[in-house]
Formats: sequence, C-alpha cells, structure tokens
Amino acid sequence: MTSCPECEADVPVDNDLETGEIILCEECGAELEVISEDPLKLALAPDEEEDWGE
Amino acid sequence: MSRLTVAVAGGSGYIGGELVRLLLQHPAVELTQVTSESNRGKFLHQVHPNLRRQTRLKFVRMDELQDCDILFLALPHGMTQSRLEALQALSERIIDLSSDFRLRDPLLYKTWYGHDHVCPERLSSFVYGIPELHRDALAFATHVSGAGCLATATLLGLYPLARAGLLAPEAPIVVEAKVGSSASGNKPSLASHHPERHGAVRSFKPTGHRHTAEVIQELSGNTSLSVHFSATAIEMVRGVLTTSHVFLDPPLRENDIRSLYREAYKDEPFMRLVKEKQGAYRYPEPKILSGSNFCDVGFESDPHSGRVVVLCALDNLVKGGAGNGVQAMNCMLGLDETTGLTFPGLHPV
Amino acid sequence: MSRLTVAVAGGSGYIGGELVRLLLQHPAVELTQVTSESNRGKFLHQVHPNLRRQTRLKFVRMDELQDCDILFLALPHGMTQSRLEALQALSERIIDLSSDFRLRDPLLYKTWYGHDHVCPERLSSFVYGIPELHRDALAFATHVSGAGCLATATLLGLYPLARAGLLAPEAPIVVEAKVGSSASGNKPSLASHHPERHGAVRSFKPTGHRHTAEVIQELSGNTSLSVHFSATAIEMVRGVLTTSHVFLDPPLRENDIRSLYREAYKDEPFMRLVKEKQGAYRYPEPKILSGSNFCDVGFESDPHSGRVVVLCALDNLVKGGAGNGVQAMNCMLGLDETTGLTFPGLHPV
Repeated sequence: MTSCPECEADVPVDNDLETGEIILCEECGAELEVISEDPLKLALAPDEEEDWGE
Repeated sequence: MSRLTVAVAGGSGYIGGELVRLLLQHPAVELTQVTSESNRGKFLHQVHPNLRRQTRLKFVRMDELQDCDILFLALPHGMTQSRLEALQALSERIIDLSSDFRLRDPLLYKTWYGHDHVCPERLSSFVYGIPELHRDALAFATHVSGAGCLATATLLGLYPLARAGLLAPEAPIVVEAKVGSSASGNKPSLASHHPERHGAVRSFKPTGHRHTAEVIQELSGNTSLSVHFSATAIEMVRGVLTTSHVFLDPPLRENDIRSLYREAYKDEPFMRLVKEKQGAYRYPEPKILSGSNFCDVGFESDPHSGRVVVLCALDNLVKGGAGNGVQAMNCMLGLDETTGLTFPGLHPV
Repeated sequence: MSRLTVAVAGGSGYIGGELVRLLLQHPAVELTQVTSESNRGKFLHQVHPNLRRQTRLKFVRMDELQDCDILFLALPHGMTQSRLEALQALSERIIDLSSDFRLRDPLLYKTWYGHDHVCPERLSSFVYGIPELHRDALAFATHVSGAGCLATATLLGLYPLARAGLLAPEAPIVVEAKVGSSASGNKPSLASHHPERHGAVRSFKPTGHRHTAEVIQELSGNTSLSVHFSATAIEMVRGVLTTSHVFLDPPLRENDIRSLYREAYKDEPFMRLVKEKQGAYRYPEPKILSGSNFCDVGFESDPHSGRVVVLCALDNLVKGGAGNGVQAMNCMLGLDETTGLTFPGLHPV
C-alpha cells in the first residue's frame, strides 16, 4: 500500500509493478507513474491539460 | 424474520410512488395498503405507470387504513400534524416525509412556515431521519421525519466541515441549489406547463426557501450559523445539485479538506466522494443518480480566499425523499441499511 | 447452483456498461473480467460513473481474457466475426450483441452491410436471441446473437399480427422509429455535440436502416414481407418508440386485434399491453422504461382503411441490448427469465 501524490488516498498496489508503469488512483483518477520500485514511489504522470468544461 | 406490514398514506404523489416502488421490492416488508383520497379504487399503476405488472393493489381512502407495523406518510404539508393521534393509533412506527415534524423549535416552525404548529409539543418526539447524521437515534426511534431534499443535499455536503468545527457563525454560508421539476410535486400549473417550463432557468426562490430552517437546525448545534439559500429550477425532472460557498479562516490545504470528507464518509454505504481528474463526471452530477439512493459529494477550494465550494448531488425523490425514508426504516428495524436500495443508477441517462 | 463465471468483451461502450451493471447484481453469475483495449488498467467506474462503489474491477485487454462459463461480446461491428475461433476457445457459451451474427443468409448480410461476411458458414449456428421469439431454441443454444434495438421494438410490436398470419406480403409495412442518442454509441462527433444535438428532430436514416434486414428475416418466415423503415433521432438519451403502419385486408375489429396481442403476450414476463383510456401514459412511452427490461406494446386501428398503427417502446440499452442479452442468458441457463432484471423503471423521470 502506498499513497497517491495527488490526493493522498491509499493506493493498493500489486508487487510486480515496474518502473515507468502507469497506474490510476481509484479515488481521484490521477495517472500515477512508478518512479522507483524499492521503496515503491509514485509520481503524477504528466497529463495533457485538455479543455474540460462547458 | 417474517415480513412486516407497511402502508403508505399519500401514495399518489411522486414521493409516494417512489415509496411504493422501493417497498414492493423490499425483502423484509410487505406493502399492504396505499392511500389516495382522489384516486380511491384505482390500481396503483394507473397513477404510477412504472408499476404496471408490479402490483395489483388499489388505492384506498385514509379512513380505510388498517393497523400495520410501519406507516409511511407522504401527505401534503400540514395534514400529518392535524391527524397525528389517529395515525399513531394505526402503527407503532411512523415515518413522515412531509415538513410537519422536521423542526424541533415551534418558533422556528412559525417563522419559516408562517403559522403555528398544531401540536408543537410533539415536535421533539420525531427524529430528523437522515441516517448519516442521526443513525444512533434512529435505531431506537418510533417516530421519524424525513428531510427536505435541498436541505439533505446541503447538509450532507457541509456536514464534514461542521463536524470538524470549521463553520464559524460569523462567516456567511451561501448555498445555491439547482433543482428538477419533480421537486414541486405532481399538481399541474401554468408555471409547470411544458411550453413554459421546458428549458427554464427559473429563480423560483432567490430567498426564503423553507429548507433553510432545517440546515440551520442540523448544522448549528448550539451556535446559530448564517445560511443564505437560493434555488433555481433548471431543465431536469429528478435531481438536485447544491453548490455551497464556505469561507474558511484560516484557509485549509486541499488534501486536508479531502481527508475530512474521506474520514466523515468512509463507512457510509450511500456517500461517495467525487472529485476526479479525468472523465466527463469529475464532480457530483445528479443525472447519473436518478433512481439511486447515492449522494455524491465533491469540492474545490480556492487557496487565496479560503473559499471552499462544496458540491452535493442526489435524486430528490430517492435520497432526498423515499429512498432516505426506506434507509431510515432499515435503521429502525436493525436491517442492513442498503436493503432494498441497491439500484446503482444509470449511465448514460 | 454455484455461481458461473461471466466476462464481457467490449465493456467500455454503453451496452457493455449496462451488461456490467446487470451482471454485477445478477445472483447466479460472477463477473470476472471486462475488456477494453483503450481503457486497460482503468477502474470500470472511471468509464461508467454509475458503477462507483459497485466494483473494484479494472479493464483488461482482450488477449488477457481467461476461460469463463459465459462470454458476452459487445465489440464494434465486424470484430466478432474476425476472431470467432479465438473467442470460442474461451467459453462454451457466447452471447454476441454486435450485428455480426444476426442474419442467417450471407447474401442478406452482404446487401445490408456492404461487404462479405468473414465466416458465413457460422451464421446459422447463432440463435437470434429474442426469447419472446425463440425461447425454445435458446434453451439449448450455446451461441446467441442479440438483436438490433430498433429491430427488437419493430418485431415485438408486429409479432402478434405475424403469428396470426395477418401480414400479407403485398401490403407495405411502414415503420417509423423515434430513437435516443445512446443508440449511436459513445464516440463523440459534431453531430452528437450538445449544441448541435440538443432538441434535434433528425431524420438520420429515412431509408436503408440496417435493422430492416432482421425484421424481414424474423417476420417473413417463408414469404418475404415488404418492410419500409425510417429512423428519426429526437431529444432523448435512452429509448425507442416504433410506430408501425400495417394495412389489414379485410380490416379487423379493435377488440379482435387486442385479443391477438393479449393472447400472444399473456405469459410473457416483460411484455406489457398498453392501451388505456386515462392518465398521461395511455400508449407505450419509452422514458418510463429507462433501465428496465420491459417492452410496452399498444395500437390503434382505423376501421375505415384497415390501417393498424402499432406502437412499441423499450430502452435500447436494456431490452434492446444488454437486458435482452441477460434474459437470453437466463434462458440458456434454465433460470427464471426475470433473474437480475426486476428493476421496474422510474416515474416521473
């Protein structure tokens, strides 16, 4: 278990994650990139700022 | 547990119809009677077409009501308080979805409803029936009052901040509710006539909306908060979205606010925290809640001004009405609160 | 009966999302996998927001699919026929909701879909999966094709007349379908862009709608009927209403027609005859069917001309799609056909 860098929710992770892999935070939907395996560290994947809104 | 008998007084309105829909498929109860003075003798589905093939029950008159284990009241405002004695004789448990017994203080009632309450001494014997706020009291309650749909959304949006003592009396709380047409009931008028109502963005209550009283009562505890409420009717049949503007002093970090909400609602079966970075439904959205008992809460915070914009969506006929009533009944009967309330809502809709 | 495993290939579309919603709450099955190439790794609720709190499943790729007892396919048209061998290796039972295996005649397929079928020899091994028309065959079927939503409404509206041999080949049958936007899937375009689509009354297929082929196939039996189909997109997300004009010669008395419909559908759990003298829902109305598996049929007849106007309403994503697929699965598994399909629809909505 680690926490989401965006919203700090708990992020359950399976242990075969590889550096560079992208996973999604279940609570805030942020795309998280595995930047180190041991200790496991996640960082916000650069997301293209698409226009959202009416 | 053999099935308990349940009746609905006032079953021809929209809330009454939803109570019937939910109770007919509720495993722990048997719906025995549904009243409607004007529709007596008609099949329920002749007023509620979605009930075709669901039941062969017909509407009966109030004076034909027999004893039952649970009596739901979805009567026009004012009727319950004027016949409480007679109604109480029929059932040990009463769940009243009108506004008659929502407020505890008779003075507050007179201020907001413009007339004295018929039996003010009975006001305190009803539990304000939102389980997320009064679960313990509901477990032992026999008389429960439902809450106003706009009040429910406002309260469930603001509760985590109130619970953390962050709502200061001197800071104004501005609440703007966007609401669908079904919240005004099934009586037709020129204002609800399709050519006039369709596509409306109608400021029908810029001030003085009665649900404000409940919000003040439930949020204030001892200090009286200043809640400023406005309601706008929009192109929607079911649904409420409240946008509440709260000014925190000092401002709070976004993730600290998020953990307050996560903490307050993590064990609640019907509360969902919705604040997402992707997709077309990033904040609470009423339309995907139609028919479900979920209440979605989200927020955004402005670090400079300390303003927190709290968003709360629900279906005014379900979590804002009949569904909450059934949820309260489940609490009263010691059942799993989600019993009979598992419909998740539709997408797209 | 221990729970059977079920998977959905193509779970990110609207039909796929409804399959997941229905299968998650279906008591006899366990949903193990849902595929989406473009959404792999995402939680299902990040594509279908109504599934928040319903499941923690994530989308997988097709090539990660494992064996299962029932495999639903909600893939884009053309994909099933090009990978049938691989898909068949995964599951004994296949329910395909695309249009790939709806037609039995390879020539008819080429005429209406403009290209040869990849495996025409397999067309006859799929049962056309409308239980009201092919219940017996479904009981033994392992390969089932769902039906087009407009075809389903047209067929279920006309079936009682066809069954009574009243549809003469030389008399034209004119069918006009009014349909919601969800029937065209979740891919955005200028035509579906809100400012362009809202309030549209769009004649998107005055002629040549592909569902015509299925109607001819299923209604004609041996003589080829002349079915003339048009579709108009209107302000609706879910829902289909077909208005079919049939010219009976000689004309039939209204109550004789009514008894044909009553006779044909009296034992059907999902068919409701709707032709009433009162209320605001006298004929079939799609909106109160949203989310339910019901199909409402009604008619009116013109004694002078012998014209019968047959009306049929359903939810294109449920009885016209995912719900019918689950109903067909219930037939295949020998279950009560209403299992997991008891949601009655909402009113008002």
